[in-house]
Amino acid sequence: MTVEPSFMLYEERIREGDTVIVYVTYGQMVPTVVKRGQTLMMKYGALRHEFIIGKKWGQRLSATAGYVYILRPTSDLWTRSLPRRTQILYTADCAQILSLLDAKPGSVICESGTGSGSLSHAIALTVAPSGHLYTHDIDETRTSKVQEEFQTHGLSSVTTAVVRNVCTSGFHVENSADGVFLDVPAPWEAIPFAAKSISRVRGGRLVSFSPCLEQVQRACLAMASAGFVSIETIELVPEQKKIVTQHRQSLEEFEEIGDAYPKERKRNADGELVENTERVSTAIVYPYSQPTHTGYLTHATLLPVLE
Amino acid sequence: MTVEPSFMLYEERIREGDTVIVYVTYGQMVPTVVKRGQTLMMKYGALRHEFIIGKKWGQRLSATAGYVYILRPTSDLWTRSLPRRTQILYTADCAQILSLLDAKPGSVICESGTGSGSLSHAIALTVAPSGHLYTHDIDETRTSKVQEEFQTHGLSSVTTAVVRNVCTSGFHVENSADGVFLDVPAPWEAIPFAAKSISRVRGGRLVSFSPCLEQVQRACLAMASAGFVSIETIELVPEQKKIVTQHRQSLEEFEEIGDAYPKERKRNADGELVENTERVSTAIVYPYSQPTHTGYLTHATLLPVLE
Amino acid sequence: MEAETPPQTSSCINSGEYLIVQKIDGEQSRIVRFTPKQKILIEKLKFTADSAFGKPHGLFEVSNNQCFPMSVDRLIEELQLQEAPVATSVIDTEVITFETVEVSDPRVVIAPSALKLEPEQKRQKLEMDAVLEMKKQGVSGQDLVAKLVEGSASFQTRTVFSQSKYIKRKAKKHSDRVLILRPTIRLLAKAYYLKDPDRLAMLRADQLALILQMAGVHHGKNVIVFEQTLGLITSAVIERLGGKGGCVHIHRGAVAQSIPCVHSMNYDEKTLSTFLPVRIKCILAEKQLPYETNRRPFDDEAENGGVEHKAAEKIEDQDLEVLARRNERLDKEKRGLEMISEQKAHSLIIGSRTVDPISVLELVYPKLAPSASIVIYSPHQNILVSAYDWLAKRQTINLVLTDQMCRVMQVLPDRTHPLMAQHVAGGHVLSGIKVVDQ
Amino acid sequence: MEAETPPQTSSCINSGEYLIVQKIDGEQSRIVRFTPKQKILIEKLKFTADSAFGKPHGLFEVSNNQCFPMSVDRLIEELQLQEAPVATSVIDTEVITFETVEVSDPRVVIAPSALKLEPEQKRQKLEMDAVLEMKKQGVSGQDLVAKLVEGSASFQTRTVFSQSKYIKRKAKKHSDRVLILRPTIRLLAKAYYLKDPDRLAMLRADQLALILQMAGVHHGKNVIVFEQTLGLITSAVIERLGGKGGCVHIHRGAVAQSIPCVHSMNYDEKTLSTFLPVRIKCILAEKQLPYETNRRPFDDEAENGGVEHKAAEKIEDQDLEVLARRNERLDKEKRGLEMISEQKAHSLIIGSRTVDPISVLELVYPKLAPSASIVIYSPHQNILVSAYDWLAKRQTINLVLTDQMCRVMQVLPDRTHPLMAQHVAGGHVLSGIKVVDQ
Repeated sequence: MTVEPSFMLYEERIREGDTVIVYVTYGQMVPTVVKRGQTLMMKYGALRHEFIIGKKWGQRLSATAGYVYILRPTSDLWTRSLPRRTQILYTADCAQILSLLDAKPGSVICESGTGSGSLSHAIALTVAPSGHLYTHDIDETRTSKVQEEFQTHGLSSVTTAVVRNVCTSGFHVENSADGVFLDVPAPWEAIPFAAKSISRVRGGRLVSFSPCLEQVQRACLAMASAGFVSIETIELVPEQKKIVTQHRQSLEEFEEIGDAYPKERKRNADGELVENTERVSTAIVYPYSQPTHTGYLTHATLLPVLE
Repeated sequence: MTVEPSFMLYEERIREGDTVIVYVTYGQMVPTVVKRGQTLMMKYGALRHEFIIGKKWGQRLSATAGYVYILRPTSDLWTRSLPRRTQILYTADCAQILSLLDAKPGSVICESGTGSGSLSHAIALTVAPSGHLYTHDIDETRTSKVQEEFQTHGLSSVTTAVVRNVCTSGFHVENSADGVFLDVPAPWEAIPFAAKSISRVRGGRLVSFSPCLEQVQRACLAMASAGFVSIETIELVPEQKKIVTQHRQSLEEFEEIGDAYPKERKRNADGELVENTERVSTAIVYPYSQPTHTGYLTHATLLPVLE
Repeated sequence: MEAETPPQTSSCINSGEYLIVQKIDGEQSRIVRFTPKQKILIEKLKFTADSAFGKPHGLFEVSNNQCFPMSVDRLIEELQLQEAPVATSVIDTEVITFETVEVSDPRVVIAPSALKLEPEQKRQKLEMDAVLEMKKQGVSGQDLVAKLVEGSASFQTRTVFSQSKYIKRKAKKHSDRVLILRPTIRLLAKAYYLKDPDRLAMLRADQLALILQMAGVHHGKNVIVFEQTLGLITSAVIERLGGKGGCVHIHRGAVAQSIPCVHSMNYDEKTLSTFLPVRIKCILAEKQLPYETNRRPFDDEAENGGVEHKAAEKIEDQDLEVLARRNERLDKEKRGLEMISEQKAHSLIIGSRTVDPISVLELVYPKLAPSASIVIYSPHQNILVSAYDWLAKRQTINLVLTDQMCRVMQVLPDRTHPLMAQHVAGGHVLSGIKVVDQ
Repeated sequence: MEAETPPQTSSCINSGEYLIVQKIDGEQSRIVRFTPKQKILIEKLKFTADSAFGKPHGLFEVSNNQCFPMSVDRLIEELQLQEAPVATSVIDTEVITFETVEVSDPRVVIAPSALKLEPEQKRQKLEMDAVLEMKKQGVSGQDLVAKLVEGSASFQTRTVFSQSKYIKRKAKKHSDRVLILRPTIRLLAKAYYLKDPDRLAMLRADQLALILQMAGVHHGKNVIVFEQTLGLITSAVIERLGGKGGCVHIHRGAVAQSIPCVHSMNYDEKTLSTFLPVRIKCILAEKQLPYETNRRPFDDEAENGGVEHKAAEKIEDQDLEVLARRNERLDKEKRGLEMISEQKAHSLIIGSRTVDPISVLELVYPKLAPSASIVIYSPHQNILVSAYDWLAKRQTINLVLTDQMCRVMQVLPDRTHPLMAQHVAGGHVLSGIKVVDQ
C-alpha cells in the first residue's frame, strides 16, 4: 500500500510528493513539492528535485551556487514561507489563537476567512486526526487554493473549505463546533452565527481578530448580547532580537583606536597593530523596524446550555 | 543678604528651610522642609531636623532605627515622593511631555490641570529662570497647594497658579505661550483656547494627555480644526527591571541538590555540604505587576502666523 | 487514519475531578479537586463540592453553602441593566479619579498626609457591619447590592454615569456567581502564573502558546521536554499529542514529581500513554538504570511544593499494584530512552528556571533527529544568549530570540484603553532548527 | 534673579542657519545648513535655499525650484476636503487589504509566485512617464493629483471610502508642501535616529527625554557627559542649562569632533558658554595637558563621520585667531576639569556605544558631588547589568534599570490602531544616586 504524502507523517527520509521547505537563509525559504524531473530555481542557484528524494530531512544540500537545507514542514515554517495571497496571520498570533480556542486533537473548529491559509494549516494540524476544521471565505479562489494545499499536505480528511459569507449566511455547521475564529471586517455581524455553530451541550470558545479598535468595541458588545461570558481583549507585540558581539572598550582604548569599524585591527599612534578589545555576546533588537501591531484578539466563552 | 531656599540653588550643605528628600529604601521616600525643633517620624525611626542642618547633601544619617539618606530634591524625586492628591504624572510621562513641548529655559508654558503639581514642578524647573509656567486648575485647593510649594521651593518667580476652567474660559495668557499642556477630561473643549494662548509670531507646541482612546480621537479632530499640524499620538510603556543573581546549574547538580532555596548550601546524598552552583547577574522584570498604561500623549505644532 | 475519538459529550461534574473555579468579575482562578464533603473556597465565597456533582460545567449561583446552576441569560440581563447607563457618551472627571484608585504603583510612597480615608471609603466602613450581618443572614449578593445602593447616603446626588459605576463596583464585591469549568491548559497557565510566577519560571500563557507552535507539537510527534514549570509545558505537549507520539519528560529523582499541571487535566489513559517520564540519571548514564529499591525517592520538592496536589505515588515494595506500576514506569522510560537513542525526537523543549539549558543541550542535542525544532524558554535573557552561542557553533539554523508583550485592553464605551496595571513578568523564547551536513 | 533673556522673536530664516526640512506627510526629516545658492533636496523635491531667506519658519509650497510661504489655513482646508468622506463610518474590506501593503515585515519571504504586480501598481507604472513629464513642465503637486485622479481608469468604480484613500495616497506621493523649521532637540533626535540608528547608539527621542529628566538637568546644574551619540546628549544638556552651569563633554583627541547635534542647534554664545569640552587624556592624567602643537589631532572620525557637518576647526599654528580659539578652549577645559576635581558635578550621563561605562565610572564616579544623579544609557542590557553591579558595590542608591516601549497610534475615524510597523530599536537606561557615609 502506498501512503500519501502528509505533513503528519514523520518519515526519516524525503519521498516524492513531499512538501519540503528549502531554507537558504533566515529570511529566505521556499516551499516546494518534490517531483522527479523538476528543478528548483533560486536566487542562489538551481537544485534538481532528483537530488532531494531519499535524503534525510534536515540535510544540507549543494545547489549550483551555495548550500541550502531541506526542512520538514511545520506550521511555523509554512506560515513564514507560504505564497502570500492576502494579509497573513503570523506565528505569534496563530499560536495565541490556537491557545485561546483551546484547540487540541479532536476539536471541531470553524474559521472565517480562510485568507492565505496560514492559520488554517495551524488549526488543521492541531485538531487532526479526530477533529475537523471548517474554513469559510467569500473568495472562491482562496478556498480552492487552500483545499488544493490540504490535499498536497495530507490534511484533506480533517478539513472542509466552504465558499460562504458567514456574516450573512452563518457557518457550514451548527451546534457542533468547539471553537470559532473570526477574521472578518465586521465581526459583529458574524457573532450571532458563531454562537449558533457552537455545540450547545459542550459549549465552546470564540476568538475574533481585528486590526482596529472600533471593530473590537462593536465585537465586544455583540459577544455580550449573544450570551458569551469571560470576554477579554488582548494585544500581542512580539519583539525579535539577534545576538551580536559587543565591545567593552576602556576609555584608554577608545582614545587610542576610536570606535570605527570595530571588526578590523587598528594601528595605534606608533603604527603598531592593536588587538581588538574584549567583546561580549549581547542581544539587540533586530531588525530595527518591526511589526508593532497586527490586531487585537478578543476572546470569549459560550457556556453549555442548561437543558 | 540671606538667600531664600530653592530647588535651583546647588549649595554643598543643607540649610534650614531647604526641602530634603529623606530616602529610606527604593520605595520609601519622604520630602520634608528642614526646620529647627522639628522631628521627622518615620516607620524606621525618628530623626531630629537639627541633625540634618549643615550636613552634606547625599549624606547617610542614623535615625533611631536605621540609616537614611538625605537627598537633594530633583524633579524625579519630587514626583516620586510628593503627597498624592490626585492622579499623578510619573517621571516617564513628565520627561516625554517636556520634550514634546520643546521646553527649555525661557519657554512660556501653560498647563491645565495642576493636579498634584508633579508636572508643574518639572516644567517650572525646566523653563526657569527666564521662562514662565501658568498652571490652571478648577480646584482652588490644588492651585493654592502648588503655589505654597513653589514658594517653599524657590520657584514663585517663574510660576503663576490660576483657578480657572480652561475648557470654558481659556488660559490666563493669550498670544504668548511656547507650549500648552492639557490633562483634562474633555481636551477638545480646551484646544481652541490653547491655540489662542500660543504666541502668533513664534508659534508653539501642544501636548494633550488622555487615558482613553475616545478622548484622543476627539482631541485629534479638534487639533486639526484649530490649525495644528504634525499631529501625532504616542504611548509610552516603561518597564522596570532589577538585577538578580541567577543559577547556572548543571543537570547533575540539579539531580543532586534540587532547585529549592538556592541561597543555602545543601547536603548531598552522602551528607556532604555541596557548594552553590555558578551564578550570573541578570535582569528580570520587577515588580511582577507594573503600570502598563497611563495615557496617550497627543502632540502637535502651531506654526507662526504669516503677517 | 486512526479511529475517531468520541467527542467529549459529558459536561457533568464528577466526584474526583479537578476543576477551575472563578468568580464572575473575580481576580482569582483556583484549581480544585472536587471530592465528597469538600468545602470549596473562592474569594470569600464558600460552598460544598457535593452540591456541584452531576451538574453541567458552567455558571452557578452560591447561596447557603450550596451552588446552584444558573442560566447565562439571567446573568446577561443583569449585566446589561448595570451597563445601560454607561453606554451613553457622558464623560466626567470621575473617570480619571476612579482609575487612580485602581492603579497600584509600587514605586509610589503614600506619604502620611495622603493616608486619610477617602469620603466614600469612610461611608463604606460604617456600612460594613450591616453588610456582614446581612451576609450571615444568607441574603444573596444581588439583594445585598440592591440594599447597599438603596442605603447609600450620597447615591441620589451622583450622576447617572457614576451611579452605574457604583452599582458595578458593589456588584463585583458582593457577587455570588461562580464559574466551575473543566480545566484547560490556558486556564491552568493563567491560574498558576497569577498565584506564583516564580515557581512557574514566570512562564506566561501567551509564551507557552508560542513555545508549542515553535516546537511544532502535533498528533504523533516525538517531543523531549525538560522543564521546571510545574508540569505545565509537559501537560500542554501531552494534550497536543492526543494519544499518539511521545512526550519524554526528563525528571529529577526516581519519580516525576511537582507536576500538578499534568495531574489536574483529568487526562484519560490513552492521552496519558504518550507521557514518558525519564530519570535524569538515565540520561546522564545514557542507559536505563534499575530502581534502587531500598531508597525512597527525593521528596524535598514535595515539601517545598506549596502546590495543591502531588504525585499520588507511595512506594511500598510489598504491594503488587505498586510493582505493576513500577514496571509500567520502566516500560515507558524504556520507550522514552529509545526515542532519544534512536534519534527519533522531532522537538526539544527546555523551560528552565535554575538549570543551564546548555547542560541539557549537551546531552540531548546530538540525539535529536535532523530538522528537529529546538525551543528554549528562560526568564533570563543572559542564559539564552549563552545558549544561542552554543547552538550557533553547532550550525543550528533559523535561530531567533523573541520576547513578547501581552496587554489586556479595557473595552468599555468611552473608556477604552489598555489596563492600567497588569502582571508583566515573563521570559524569552529562543528557537532554532537542527540540521546535518552529510 | 538673572535678567530675562529676550524671547526669540525672530522667526525668519537667515543664511547660514541649520534648519529642519520635512515634507508634509513625508517620511524623512533632513537637517540642512541653508547657505546662499544651495539646493535643498527632500524626498525628490528640490528648491534653492535663497528662496527661503527672510521668510518666517513654517509651511512652504515648492514650485519651479523655489519655495513660497503658504498659509496653514489653506493646507487644512485641503486636508479636510480629503478627509471628509473618511469621517463616515463605512468599513469595507479594503481597509485590511490596504494595510497589508503598508506592513513591511522583513521576516516574510515573498515567494516568486507572489511577486506579480498588483493591478494598481501596473496602472501607476503606465502613468509614471506622464507624471514625470508634467512635473518637468512645473505642474504643482496639487494639480498633479487632480489630474491623476481624473485619469485613473478605476476611480469611478471605487467606494467613497477607498476614493478618499486613493486621493490621500496620491497627495502624499506628489505633495510639494514642506515644513522648514528651526531645529529642536526632539526633531534632531528623530531625524538622526531614522537616518542611522547605529551611529546614535540607537538612542530614541523618548529615551533621551527620560535621560534628561532622570539626570535632573536644569538651569545652573553641573553635568558631566560621556557620550557616543553624535553630540545629541551633550546638545540637549547645553539647551537645558540655558547659559548657566556646565556641561563637561569628555571627548577623544584634541578637539571635540563628530558632534553635529551641537552645531546644528544654532546656539548663541551665551548658551554655548556652558559647553566645556575636556580631553580623555586629561581625565586619564587627572590634570590639564598642553596641546602637542606639532601633531594634528586624530581625525579619522571626521573621515568616517558620514555626517552633514563637521567641526570647522583647522589648526594652523600661525593663525592668531586659531591661537585665541585654542586659548578659549583651554580655559573652558580648565573650568571643566575643576568642576570634576572639586567635586562640583551634580550629574553624570554616560551614553555609550563601544566604551564600557565602568571604564568611565572608575575615573569620574569618585569625583561626583554626593547626591549626584548617575544615568547610563546603552543599547546593550548586559553592559548595564555589569555597571549595575559596579555601582551597587559602591552603595549607590535608588538604582533602577528601565526600558520603555514607545508606540505611535494611528488615529482615524474607524481605523484607530497602533502603527503596523515602526522603528523599535532602542536601549536601556540605568540610573542611581551617589551617597556618602561620613
